[in-house]
Amino acid sequence: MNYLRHVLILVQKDIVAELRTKEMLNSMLLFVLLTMVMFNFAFGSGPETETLSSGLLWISFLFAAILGLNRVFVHEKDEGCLDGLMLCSMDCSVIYFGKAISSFLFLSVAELIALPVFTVFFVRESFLSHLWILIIVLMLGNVGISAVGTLLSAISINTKARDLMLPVLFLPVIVPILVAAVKSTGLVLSFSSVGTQQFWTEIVIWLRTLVIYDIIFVLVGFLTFEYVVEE
Amino acid sequence: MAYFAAAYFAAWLILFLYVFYIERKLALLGRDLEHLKNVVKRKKS
Amino acid sequence: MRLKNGTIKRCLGITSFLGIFISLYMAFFYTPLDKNLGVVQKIFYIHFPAAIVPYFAFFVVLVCSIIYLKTRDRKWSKIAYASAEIGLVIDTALLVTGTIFDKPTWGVWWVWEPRLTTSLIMWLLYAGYLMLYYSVGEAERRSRLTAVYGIVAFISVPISFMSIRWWRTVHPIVFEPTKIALDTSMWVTTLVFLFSMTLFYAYLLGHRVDMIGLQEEIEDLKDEVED
Amino acid sequence: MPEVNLLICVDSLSKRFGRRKVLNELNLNICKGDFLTIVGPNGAGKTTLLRILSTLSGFSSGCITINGVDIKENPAFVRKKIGLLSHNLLLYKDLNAYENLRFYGKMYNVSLLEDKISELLEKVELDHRKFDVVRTFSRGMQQRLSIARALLHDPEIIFLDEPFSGLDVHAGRILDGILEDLKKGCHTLVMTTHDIKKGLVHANSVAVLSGSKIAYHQRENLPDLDDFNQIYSDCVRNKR
Repeated sequence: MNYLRHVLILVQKDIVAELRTKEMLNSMLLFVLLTMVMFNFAFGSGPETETLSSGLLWISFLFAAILGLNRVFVHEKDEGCLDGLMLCSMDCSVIYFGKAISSFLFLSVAELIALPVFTVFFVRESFLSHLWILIIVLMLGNVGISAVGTLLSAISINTKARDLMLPVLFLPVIVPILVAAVKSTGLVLSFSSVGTQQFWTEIVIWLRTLVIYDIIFVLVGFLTFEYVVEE
Repeated sequence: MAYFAAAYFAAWLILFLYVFYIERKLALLGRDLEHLKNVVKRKKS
Repeated sequence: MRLKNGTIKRCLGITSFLGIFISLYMAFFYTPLDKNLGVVQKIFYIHFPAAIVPYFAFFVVLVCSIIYLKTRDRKWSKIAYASAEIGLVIDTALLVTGTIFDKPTWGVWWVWEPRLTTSLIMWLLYAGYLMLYYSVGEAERRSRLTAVYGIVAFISVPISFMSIRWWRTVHPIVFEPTKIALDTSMWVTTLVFLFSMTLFYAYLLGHRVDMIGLQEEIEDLKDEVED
Repeated sequence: MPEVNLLICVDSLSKRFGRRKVLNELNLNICKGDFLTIVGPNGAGKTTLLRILSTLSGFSSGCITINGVDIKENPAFVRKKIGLLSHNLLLYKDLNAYENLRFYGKMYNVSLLEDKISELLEKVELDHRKFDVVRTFSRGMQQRLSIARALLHDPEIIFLDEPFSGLDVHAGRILDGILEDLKKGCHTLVMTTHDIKKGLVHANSVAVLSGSKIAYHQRENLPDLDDFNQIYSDCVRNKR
């Protein structure tokens, strides 16, 4: 119980700090929108781009996530706050979960704001009836991204290259999540052209993959985080 | 035939370049080590 | 002890080179020509072990990383790093032979099919591992961080097995080397090749670990001279 | 030395950074209620020693017990008992003074947190800036707030790493007062400094850390400033 309370205090602290500066949220949000606009210029807006749109959505989210994840430990490291956290939390994994949850929250907020814009730009058919599946996909994807991203962010903050290191480490690891998320988003966006039967069988496969990888990533982060932050 | 030759050539080229790199580096390191050992010996005496 | 160690390494070196020559001989002269692909099919004998050995090497990285984090014995992190580097080199050979293999069989250099794609991802993962290794200055911290990344990176290695299943749900035609009809002599050659490649890997591993040891010894001596 | 009061016991502690030995077979005993000042040249390992004592840094070999508890085996027990004032402020610059203290207080499970925060802010004379963001503070004010943070959970043992650096005369006087109060309150304090004069003012025990060892340790009957200066320079010269 105490454990959970500590995690929540940490998350609350991050939210208060973020709401004061809004630097992470603003930059992520602007980045997502910019990517979408750039995408439109680069690929044009014919019918063929529609099949690419689920990929676009996740690529822009992924890069926005890197932007945010790079900042996760900057504040902790700069004034040595990580030391302070180590001193006052009973367990290193409290810090891991606190950080992972707050980056999950920021990422989700940015995505939920960007999603309507994406729909207006790139989606012709209404997928309102299946929106809830898309939300689940987004959330599952975010869990994976922030679980492994927080761990790798803690690693990269300890290197000389700092924020240059994160994309190199993060992108290849996140591939399974990306594949599953793009496939299921594509299914939701084109559910009317796929038969109902086929839609459900396939979406279950992809959601299951997401869940499996989420669990693996969270577990690995939970188990190895202490080795990253200790000295 | 050309593809076959190219594949074998490329694969072995990569592997042997790597072996060459390791052997060369080991030799260089061995030389450095000898040198440093001599320096230490001289300093001590 | 040192002598014995050296002897083992020399034996490994000699046997792995002998093994590779034997398997090359077998590949060229013992196995029959493939009916459809002709001489190009012989690429397979080098391609297959080059695909399996990196998996093994990266598995060694995982195991050694875990052992390092548990025991904190620097020996293990040296082995993990050496194994990752050698795996990466062999994976490079795999990718090169793979692309050359693709051209005559499919008519294009690169197809985003599971085996190639996942090998490429593995290549990128462990290239990142090497970058991480070189961007941390202090030895203890470097061992710790690369060990954690060695564990994380391995999570993505099983996708190469999973992905064949995934992609098949989308693309029904999947290329798999093992689908090419192999008769007994072909299998024997492949296995001999795989065995000698593994020996070759072990031989390289020994040398690479020695090299790291030498580098550290030199650094130690430099410190000593400065003091 | 009366064994009953032994609080911190460091036994042949070694710490290597890569290949460099920062601390080598270091022994140190600190009794309950002591005010120990550790002086030493730059890079002698003072900060490292404090970080090790406060469980933030691991060590290569040796054994440290605090209150008889091995700190490697049970770091959580030690962490509750200690307060650390380090080079780094350990403050969040985007939070205000009150939020910073409240965050740490909650993490430490401090009871009657609001009263405690007000009391401490008064003590370090930052009452008037309670709701200002730390980023806007001057270095000295940030340092004062950091002192308040270190004392928040009433730690028995307080480690201070160069506490006087960056403080102006007024802030230095505030810190002097706080240190005196803590001493009277039977807290155990360990302070590092390279300012010998400042170090001798409060201490009842001094140590010189040089050549990766404790080169000199005297408890009670401290030498006066000139003698100690002599001892210090002897220690440093011998090890070079």
